[in-house]
Amino acid sequence: MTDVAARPVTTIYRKPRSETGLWSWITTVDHKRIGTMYGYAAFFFFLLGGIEALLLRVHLAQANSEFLTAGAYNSLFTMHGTTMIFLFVMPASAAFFNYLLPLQLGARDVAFPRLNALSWWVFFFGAIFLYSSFIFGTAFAPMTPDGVTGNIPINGGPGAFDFLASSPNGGWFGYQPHAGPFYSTGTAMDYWSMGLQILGLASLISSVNFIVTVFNMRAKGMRLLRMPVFAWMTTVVAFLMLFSLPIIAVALFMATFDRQFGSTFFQATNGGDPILWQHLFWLFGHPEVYILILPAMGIVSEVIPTFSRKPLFGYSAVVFAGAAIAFLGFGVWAHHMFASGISPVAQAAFGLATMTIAVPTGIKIFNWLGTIWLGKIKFTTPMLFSIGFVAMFVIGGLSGVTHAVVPSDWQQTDTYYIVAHFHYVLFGGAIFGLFSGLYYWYPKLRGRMMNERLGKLHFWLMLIGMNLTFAPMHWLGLQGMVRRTWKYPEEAGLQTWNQVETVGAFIIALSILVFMYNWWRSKTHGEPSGLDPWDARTIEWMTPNPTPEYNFAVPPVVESLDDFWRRKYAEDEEGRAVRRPEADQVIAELEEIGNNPPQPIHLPNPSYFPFLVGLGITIISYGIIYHTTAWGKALIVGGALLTMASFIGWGIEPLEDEPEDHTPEHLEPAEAL
Amino acid sequence: MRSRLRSLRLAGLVFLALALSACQLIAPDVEDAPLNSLDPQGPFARQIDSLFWPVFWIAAGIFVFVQLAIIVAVFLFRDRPGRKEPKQIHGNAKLEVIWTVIPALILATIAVPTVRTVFDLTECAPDSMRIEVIAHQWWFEFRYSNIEGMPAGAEIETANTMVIPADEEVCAVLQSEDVVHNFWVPKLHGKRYLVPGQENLLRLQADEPGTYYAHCAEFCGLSHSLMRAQVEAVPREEFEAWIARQLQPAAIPDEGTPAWDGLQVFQSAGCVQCHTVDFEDNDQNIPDNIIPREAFNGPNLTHFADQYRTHFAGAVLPEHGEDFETALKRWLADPPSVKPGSYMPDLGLTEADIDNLIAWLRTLE
Amino acid sequence: MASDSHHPQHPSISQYWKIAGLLAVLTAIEVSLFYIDDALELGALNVAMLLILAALKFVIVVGWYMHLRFERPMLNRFFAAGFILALGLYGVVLAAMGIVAIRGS
Amino acid sequence: MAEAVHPEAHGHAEHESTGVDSRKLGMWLFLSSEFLFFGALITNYLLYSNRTGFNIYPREVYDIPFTSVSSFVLLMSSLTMVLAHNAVARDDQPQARTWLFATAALGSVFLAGQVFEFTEFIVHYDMKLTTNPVASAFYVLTGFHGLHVAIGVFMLLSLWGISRFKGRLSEEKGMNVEMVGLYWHFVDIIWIVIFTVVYLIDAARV
Ligand code: HEA
Ligand code: HEA
Ligand code: HEC
Ligand code: CUA
Ligand SMILES: [Cu+2]
Repeated sequence: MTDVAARPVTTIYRKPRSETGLWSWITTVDHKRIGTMYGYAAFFFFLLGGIEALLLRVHLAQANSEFLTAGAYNSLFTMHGTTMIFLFVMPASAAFFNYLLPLQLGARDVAFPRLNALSWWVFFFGAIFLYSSFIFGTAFAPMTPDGVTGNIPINGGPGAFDFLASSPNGGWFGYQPHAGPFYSTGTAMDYWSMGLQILGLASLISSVNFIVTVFNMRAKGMRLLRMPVFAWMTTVVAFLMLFSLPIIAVALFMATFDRQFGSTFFQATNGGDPILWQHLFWLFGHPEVYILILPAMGIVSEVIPTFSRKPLFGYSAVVFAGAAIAFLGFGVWAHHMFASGISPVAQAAFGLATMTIAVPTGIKIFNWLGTIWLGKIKFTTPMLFSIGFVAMFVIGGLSGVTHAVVPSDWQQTDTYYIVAHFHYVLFGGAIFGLFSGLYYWYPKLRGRMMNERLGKLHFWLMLIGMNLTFAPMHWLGLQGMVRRTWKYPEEAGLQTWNQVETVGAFIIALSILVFMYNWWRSKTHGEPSGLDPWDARTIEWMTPNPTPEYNFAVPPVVESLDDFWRRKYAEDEEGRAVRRPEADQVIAELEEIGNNPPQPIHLPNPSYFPFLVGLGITIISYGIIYHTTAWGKALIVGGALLTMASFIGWGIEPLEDEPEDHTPEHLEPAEAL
Repeated sequence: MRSRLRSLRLAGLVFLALALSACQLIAPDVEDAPLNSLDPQGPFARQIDSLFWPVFWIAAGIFVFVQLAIIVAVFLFRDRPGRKEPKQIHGNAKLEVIWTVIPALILATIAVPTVRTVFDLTECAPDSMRIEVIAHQWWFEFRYSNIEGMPAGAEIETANTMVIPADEEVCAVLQSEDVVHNFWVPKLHGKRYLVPGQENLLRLQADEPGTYYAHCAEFCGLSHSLMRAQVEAVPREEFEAWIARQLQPAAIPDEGTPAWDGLQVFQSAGCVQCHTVDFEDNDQNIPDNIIPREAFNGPNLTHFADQYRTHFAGAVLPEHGEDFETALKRWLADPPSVKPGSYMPDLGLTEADIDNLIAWLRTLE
Repeated sequence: MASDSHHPQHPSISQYWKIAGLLAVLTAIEVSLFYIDDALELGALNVAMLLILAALKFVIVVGWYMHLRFERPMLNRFFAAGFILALGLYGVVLAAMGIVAIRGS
Repeated sequence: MAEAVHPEAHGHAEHESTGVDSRKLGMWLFLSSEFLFFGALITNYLLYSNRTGFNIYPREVYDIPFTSVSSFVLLMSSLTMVLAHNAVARDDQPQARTWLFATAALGSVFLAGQVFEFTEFIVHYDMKLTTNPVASAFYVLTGFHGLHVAIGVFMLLSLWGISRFKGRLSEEKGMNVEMVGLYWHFVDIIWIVIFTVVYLIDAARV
């Protein structure tokens, strides 16, 4: 090693053409930059989705409330659910995948850097497309009795914010035929179905990319069963996306054909079957919820061992449990349809299948408990969030099991009891996990630490706030509060707990403000982190912080699970960790070499084609919505030409300049198409 | 010291969460929570209830176990001065087996009664009385035909109020005219979708006479939250009397009365486009339901003022504390302002028209 | 890793032609089965035979033209995973939806 | 800890990878997800074609001899595709170019056949996309397959264009013949399934 370090450092690495400024972000193919963009976009949409939720909560604080119009209310919960799931949790997970996967594998980038940029840009334009419905969308009252569409603007009834009612309003699962051409006239639901289509494409592309990265880009010695659990969960999620997104794509195409081109797949008036939509949607929708939770579980599986100063208990059990959850997750979709009139045989079978998922999930929970047990627990902010995750997720998981008891679900379905269930797994689960990851890996992004006191304030406010918000929902649901309800009557006796929930929601909002302040302040005021601020276990911490553009100056060679820890710690005869005498020197050297690569490093060239393809696809989508007009047709043709031209450009453009000297092949990202 | 404080706080919080959930359980039952699903009033709802609670307590047990484990671990194994580095334990195969098998066994225990109850509660008893429930945006219609005491071919239609005999199984035949709705009478049974183009069955039975509230539970558009209904369970004799009454056509009021004027408004203002009223034989040939029924159908008003029909317009009016008359006025003046998106338009009636209409509607007993 | 090292095992040009011939024959049998069925009313047997023939063509194209036979088993597994998953899931959907009572239109 | 910067990592040391070209692995993964895509469309068709009461069913209007011919054309395009790939592997550039073009041409013939078929159904039998869900399912299923063929033709022609422009095709970088070939054969096997399950079997049942 000394010989390498002693080598004179000549050229560093080939620089992308523009290093800073807007253009560099538009053309970047660096997985870390892409991850960062995903992260900021996701957080921005979290704020939007959160503000939508706050409006809902303000409205619901009163029985018979007329704070929002019915139209605005429907749009807000639709956009809240859609935003949180497709524009927040999924891209936030994608941010972590992008930033961390290559680092955890010891790779220089993902397998297809330009496709990676394409995923991001398609996502970005899809999100803008969906939200542009607030401006361009229209929602009209249902058809008048004589079958003529009145194009009467929606009468939202009394209340404010009616202008918001022009955005999608069919609920996040867009049940047909309500979301179809006859009952959701106007373009609002077109924006929804086309928007999700674009977003799905983005995730499909990235799923292929991540799987190939995992199978082909691992550093020397990084066998599959030496990968960090987060990398494993990334793989599992990528497979879930790979196989579930095509299903929703077909469902959305069919819905679009119904809405745009007059087919009647789901319109009962002409022999269509609305139940088919439900099957197709939930065939995707249930795997989707595991797409949302497994990344968070991966994060927690990294954080808990680090701060317990013990290896993850039952590593392979945790990994296999994750795979089992994903596999079983494909076979339970109809538990969202227990009340739809499917046969009792199907109901019983899907009920049982659903219950089985509790087993692998339990395995994970108990292994995390096994990890902290006998550990030496350090209560840092990330650790608090991870423990909070375990505590809160279990609540949501257990209420999930009560839904799996089919007859109980006949009472619970479509009530706030369900809303309670999924906010516990999504907020108590996914969001706690994601925040845990943000605090944990912040140093990798900035080279500084986030403030611990503010972090803890954030945690406690959020924990209190979320329990105040979502725990009473169990009770309200059982008391008969129906979901998606614009008004509930005074005599229903639901108001008190609704008010508690609203207070809780604002406490959550406060906690988010604390977080934002902390994030912003730590950029300049945070303590410098050094290379290994947490005494971490996995190899992504073997690069300097903030992470250099080329990740590893010298690719690591891995000998075991938790390889970084192994380099720092040995075990005494009792099995206790003992810090190796040379540990500090190892870190110092990593820092030194990490910042001064001994060899020139080739990085893929930036490219603007991913941006253009994303743009082209989005233009086509606008065109399809307005395809009956001349300019709509022009948009389709223009968008298609732009897309095809960009693809040809992409095909011709070299990924890298011709190499002057040899780079190790397995570090070189491959490229397709 | 500080870390101890911190873990105390964590423990406290977890307890707070626990307490909160417990609170929910012991919170006094809101007397008038009309849709309380924890208050079964018939055999089917009761069977669900008695399945739910054991499962709930099992879940509660697991909840307490996990949270306690967290609290204990956090307390015992927090980092304090002098604590040695932990042993690097990588796992334990025996434990893995234990915490795979025990949950599996618990679930198997839950699964058996689940499956049994599903099959128990699905099929209507073959001899049960069938009542059609037809969902419209945003009201429920109930149709009776082929019922004991009804002549062949006769049909009774009511809106928003379903009258059933108490202590007898009724089989609701669920259909939809437009989008997917979800019929829910929490005190009598769980939910079932009403899907256009498909028939679903739901068994209903109330132990005692009484009013049981219903709500549409599937999101079905602008006024989904205002799509409610009530199920009126009455003793057998009263049910038969009610059927007999429903078979009577509406009387034509005497000329010159406000009710007569109201009838004239009903015909001239366009109400007859959508509403049906079955009049006794009359030589005036009052037209009704001009838009074909298959295309569009409003509530049948023949027995609008029936004694059981205490609410109307999707059973949202009259609202809490409001009297029937005021509510009806409000409705006729501008339906969409009460129920956003309502298909019944604001017909621009004058106040006098409305008063007369109400006078007439009140005669439709 | 741009080019794999399995080329030597790949079929030769003449084999490719022979395979094409085989595929053509199978297709011809399929189409004639369709007409034979018109005459003989084979029913389920006919369906079974058609499915077997389609499966054969499928396997031949995937195995030889797409060289899956000569690739690492991993590719085979990924590919089969999608196929089997699709068969299973959609089979269940069709079964579940066939049982639902339809009011006819 | 010398392993951290193992000098050998710069050489061609064994490393943890499948040994399959990344592009190829990615293509196979994508294709396997396509089963779920076409599976949903086929399911949709099967579901509605087994429902009673529609005024017209696609199986009543199929022209089996015609479709058999165009199926045969598509099948044979797989042969030309594999010959193109073989030629590239042998570095016989002119032959590769010829076979690529032949494949694109056969694909276009198939597409033309589909256009003809659709027009026939619409004009002669008045079976339109909007007629009923079976008809819609038929058009959407075969239409999406056609779209896949069209994209394939576009890629084949791009390759052909690049090879004319640059004088040679390289398997090393960027889009290559093997990848397009995999895609092309896949589109072919999907048609094998459609032809049997949608055309022959359903029609046989009438
Ligand atoms: C992150 C997302 C997420 C996750 C992880 C889950 C996890 C689970 N969900 Fe949930 N679910 C949603 C998100 C999620 N869900 C959403 C968004 C909806 C609503 C969609 C909509 O309608 O809008 C929904 C709806 C939903 C329904 C439909 C309800 C209805 O509409 O009628 C059902 C029914 O079975 C269900 C069940 C389950 C089950 C059994 C699990 C299991 O995976 C949970 C397993 C976990 C545990 C059980 C806890 C830990 C285990 C142990 C400690 C071991 C011991 C335990 C036992 C022996 C029981 N969920
Ligand atoms: C990951 C998913 C996720 C998350 C995180 C949340 C978070 C929240 N949700 Fe959730 N919710 C869903 C997913 C999610 N939800 C889904 C899928 C549905 C179903 C939709 C449907 O039925 O179709 C739903 C439905 C739903 C309903 C039911 C609506 C109905 O049925 O009528 C309610 C009601 O209270 C609600 C409330 C909340 C609240 C209060 C939060 C809070 O936790 C939000 C907290 C966040 C913030 C408060 C943001 C911070 C904002 C600021 C700090 C403001 C400052 C900003 C600036 C200065 C720019 N949600
Ligand atoms: C275009 C159709 C239409 C016209 C015209 C119309 N109605 Fe209605 N009416 C409806 C519909 C639909 C409902 C059910 C509304 C709901 O509950 O959401 C209804 C409900 C009612 C109800 C309440 C019935 C119940 O039991 O819930 C009354 C009373 C009523 N209408 C009276 C009238 C009168 C009087 C007129 C004329 C002045 C009239 N309607 C004109 C469609 C119409
Ligand atoms: Cu009807 Cu909700
Ligand atoms: Cu689910």
